[in-house]
Amino acid sequence: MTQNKAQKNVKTRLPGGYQLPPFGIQQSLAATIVCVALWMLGMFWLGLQATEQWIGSWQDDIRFHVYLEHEQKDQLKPLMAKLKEVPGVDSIRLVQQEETEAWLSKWLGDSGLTTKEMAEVLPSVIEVLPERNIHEFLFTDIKDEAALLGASVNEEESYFATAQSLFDDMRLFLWIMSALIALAMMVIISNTLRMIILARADEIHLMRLLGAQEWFVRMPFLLEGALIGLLSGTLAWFMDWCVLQLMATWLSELQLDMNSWYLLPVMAGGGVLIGFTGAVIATSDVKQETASIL
Amino acid sequence: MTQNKAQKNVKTRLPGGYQLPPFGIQQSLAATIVCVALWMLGMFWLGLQATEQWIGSWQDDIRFHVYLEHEQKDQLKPLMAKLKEVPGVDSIRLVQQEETEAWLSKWLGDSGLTTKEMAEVLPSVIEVLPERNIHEFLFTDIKDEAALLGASVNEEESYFATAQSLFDDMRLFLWIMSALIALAMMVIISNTLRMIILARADEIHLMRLLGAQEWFVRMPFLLEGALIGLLSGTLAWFMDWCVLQLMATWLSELQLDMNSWYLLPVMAGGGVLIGFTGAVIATSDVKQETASIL
Amino acid sequence: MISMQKLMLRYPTGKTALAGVDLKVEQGGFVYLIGESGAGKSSVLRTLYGDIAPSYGELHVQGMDMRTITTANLRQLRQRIGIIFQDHKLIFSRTVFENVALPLRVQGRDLNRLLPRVKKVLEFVGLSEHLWSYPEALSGGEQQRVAIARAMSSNPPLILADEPTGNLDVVTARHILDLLQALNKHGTTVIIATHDIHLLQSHAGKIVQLHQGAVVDTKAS
Amino acid sequence: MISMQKLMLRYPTGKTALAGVDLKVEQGGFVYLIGESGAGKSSVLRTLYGDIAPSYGELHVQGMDMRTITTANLRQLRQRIGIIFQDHKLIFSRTVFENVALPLRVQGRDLNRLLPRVKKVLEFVGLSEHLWSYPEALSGGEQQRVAIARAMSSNPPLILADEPTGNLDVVTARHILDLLQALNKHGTTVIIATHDIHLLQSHAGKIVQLHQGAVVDTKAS
Ligand SMILES: Nc1ncnc2c1ncn2[C@@H]1O[C@H](COP(=O)(O)OP(=O)(O)OP(=O)(O)O)[C@@H](O)[C@H]1O
Ligand SMILES: Nc1ncnc2c1ncn2[C@@H]1O[C@H](COP(=O)(O)OP(=O)(O)OP(=O)(O)O)[C@@H](O)[C@H]1O
Ligand SMILES: [Mg+2]
Ligand SMILES: [Mg+2]
Repeated sequence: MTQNKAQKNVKTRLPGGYQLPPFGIQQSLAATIVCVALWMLGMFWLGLQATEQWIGSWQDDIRFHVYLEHEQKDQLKPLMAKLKEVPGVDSIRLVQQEETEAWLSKWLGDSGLTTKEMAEVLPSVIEVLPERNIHEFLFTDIKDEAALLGASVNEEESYFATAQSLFDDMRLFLWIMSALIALAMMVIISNTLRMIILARADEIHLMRLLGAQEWFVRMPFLLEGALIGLLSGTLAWFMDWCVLQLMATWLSELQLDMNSWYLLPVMAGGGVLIGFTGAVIATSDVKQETASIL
Repeated sequence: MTQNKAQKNVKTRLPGGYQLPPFGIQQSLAATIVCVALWMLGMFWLGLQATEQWIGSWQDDIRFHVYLEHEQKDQLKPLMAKLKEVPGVDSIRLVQQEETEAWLSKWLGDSGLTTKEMAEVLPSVIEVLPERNIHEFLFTDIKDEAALLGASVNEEESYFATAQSLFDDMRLFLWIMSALIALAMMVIISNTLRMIILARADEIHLMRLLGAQEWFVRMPFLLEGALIGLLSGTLAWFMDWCVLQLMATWLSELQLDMNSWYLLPVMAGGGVLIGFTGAVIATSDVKQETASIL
Repeated sequence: MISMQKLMLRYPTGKTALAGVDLKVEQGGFVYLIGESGAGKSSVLRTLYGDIAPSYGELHVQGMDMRTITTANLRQLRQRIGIIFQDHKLIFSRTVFENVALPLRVQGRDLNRLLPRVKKVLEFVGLSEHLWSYPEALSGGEQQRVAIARAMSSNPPLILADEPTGNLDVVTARHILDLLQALNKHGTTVIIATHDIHLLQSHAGKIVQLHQGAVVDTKAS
Repeated sequence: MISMQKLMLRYPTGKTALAGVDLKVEQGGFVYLIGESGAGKSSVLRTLYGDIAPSYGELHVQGMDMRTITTANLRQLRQRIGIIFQDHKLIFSRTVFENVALPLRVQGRDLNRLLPRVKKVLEFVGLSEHLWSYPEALSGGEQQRVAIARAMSSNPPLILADEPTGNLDVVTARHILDLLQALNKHGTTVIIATHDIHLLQSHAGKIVQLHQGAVVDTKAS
């Protein structure tokens, strides 16, 4: 072999002269699992972002309707006053007779039949506008208030109310899931490194017998853990980004403007953090293993 | 040590006198991953079963409504004849005037207003009963047929039609997913065994040098793969079963009677199959490794 | 029993370890392979049990042509050879008993006979009290003797010993050589690669001297 | 430099490997440890570099009490000891260069000096052409010489050699002993565990004979 190759062999090292362990089957497996998990996690967060935007887009349209029967028209004023005071209600509005007619006519399949006579006996309709953040019990509050004065509500509109609180639950759930997945990934990386350390136990023992410093023995594993995390995180983000590109037209149809860039540092950094922590956990065993020999 | 212990040490072996490799960290990790994957797969299949039962429970209630306006009453007979011929339609029925009235009255919030005069100008309503297996285009077919004769359909009922076909799609999707997950699990088990084989390469080489038969060298790994699969599958089924027990009251409220027992042989057997196949893949490398040495 | 003609061996690295070795060993022979470090002693032995295929030349072991031998035949051949490896090749995750019993297990011998047989060969090499130890808990010389016991456990008609006394003191080494010669008296062919020329003086045999991959001298001691 | 008093060593298995060893080695001494297989030679050496802690007795190495030594001091001590292990302990996944350079890397030596230094020690042991080989591609004796080269690479003031010539032919073994004696002339303390009593005749030194974990004889050859 030439002197050139010799020199190259000597120089391409980590600081401290340590060689990074070969990136073998075990590492690839761990990286793949972590990558897929982070990818799915990223998709969930992007999904949340999309849902948020989508809810935002129809949230302004959320109305509750309270019906007061024709015979109880005198209760209209007090009812409106009461509804206005329900916490979480932004404003209320009395729906015009013509509007009701148009609506009914539309519902009857545009049959063009004269609904005028009919509308005269229709109930009064009050439209209730909720505040932006709809709390869980708003619908029940309105319903109770209406019932007190003999009015009824459109039961089907209760779904609007629960959607918002469901969304908040989802966000919390996603945070918990993220933490759990991060933990699981940490365990996987840590286990992988533990296997590698086990396979190289002789080498580690030898280095200790030669008087190696702790960082000399552990550094390569810490670096490797961080590297696995970094690779997985970056690749996972890239996969998320690809999925977004694939759905681009569909998203723009829904008028959703997804921002995936903020996820890159989060996922890459998170990957590094997870991998490094996993490596720290794995290498903390190393000390215990040899402590008994000393 | 006593003769007793000695005898025990000699006897507790696999046929052929081979010792099963120790069930270490690598095997546990693989088993856990496979177990969780099979568990989730089992949950999906149980979910499908539940959905199937649930759909079955309201499928008999699926009706489509076609409205023909008052002025076009003369078209009623031909329309009914045409609708009857649409493929996938079981039977049709002309809704009685009183029924329509009752329905409208109910919809208007039981306001008790006299709808009689109103109903006289209402459209004729034809109720279309679909066959048990609703095909994807049934609703569009009915709609087209109705439109030809100036009638309209209740657009909101199109969801009923898509639900069934969605359900079929779901089943197909689940089959594909099952196959994919089985494949992934196979890869994981195979990789795990490959690692173990790598770590025990010296031992394998020694056994070959002593003239060991192929099955003597490979059997323990095949058994181990099958064992990992069996354990994972059984445990996964048990976890599914536990989940079902936890949801028991909720399920009985929905009048769903879930049968999880049929999954036990499927999951345990599937696990064994996956593990064994993975092991076969992993050990097939063993031959190639030493073939060059011969 | 063994005949080599113009045997050449070139390792994948390009190193020519054997450069035309001619060697004949009769059934029941007792042969020493000597030569400096790197002379090719281990390489000769490795070709005999088919661990490496010769690049050129003729090689017959127990009547089988090693260039054309089938896998099944090679397996059978190996089961009839007891090998003491230069690096011992003990399995550290198994007890001494398991290590020594491995050839018997590989050959599918009666499981009830394992323990008596293993005990007997361990007694030969003076390790009977280490039956259930793990190799790690043994001294270097004791490990070497476990490797020797393993080679003898299945009573093979041919024993290939690569530096069997490298880690043994003179007294133990003599004892091992006595043992091998006793086996040889009962018909076992023995080939020993060694650098311990003092052994040759006390234990007679045919001496084949290798130098840089070629036989340079053959004599009887 | 080294003083042992009533040193006892009991392995976790219950085996008493050393039963009260008294030994004194001066700076610049050249000591042979001899004794039958299992006498406790390796065990004595292992206590010297702190691989195992003695169960009882006094042990001072290079002025440090091995019973109370801190981890940091032990590290420093080990960096000043060159060890030739009985089982070589080569890293098979790294080249000969990396193996021999490992002590230098561990000690954080100037990376530019590694190659010349490694080349030089490999020349000493006659392996200069195997610089970029992997240990697997070396013969048993060559592997042993790589282990010897590694022990010398950082020029330590104390060399502990456990059977350094077990796999070497007489000529090479003599050469290695010459080398160790030359280092000894320049002040290096050398302790050699060996069973090769013929070496003692050609290369003078203090001889400590162990038997069943105790010193039975001390003389100069
Ligand atoms: N790790 C260990 N655990 C338990 N017992 C051990 C261990 N290492 C050695 N022994 C026992 O301690 C005794 C002394 O061992 P040691 O290795 O010191 O012998 P030695 O003089 O080096 O022998 P050899 O010349 O064969 O290498 C032996 O009987 C051996 O079985
Ligand atoms: N696997 C291998 N790949 C490449 N070269 C090898 C391999 N094994 C041995 N060699 C080389 O072949 C030559 C002969 O090696 P061999 O092991 O036969 O020597 P030996 O006579 O047994 O020496 P020793 O007494 O040191 O064990 C040596 O120069 C060695 O470097
Ligand atoms: Mg050799
Ligand atoms: Mg020893």
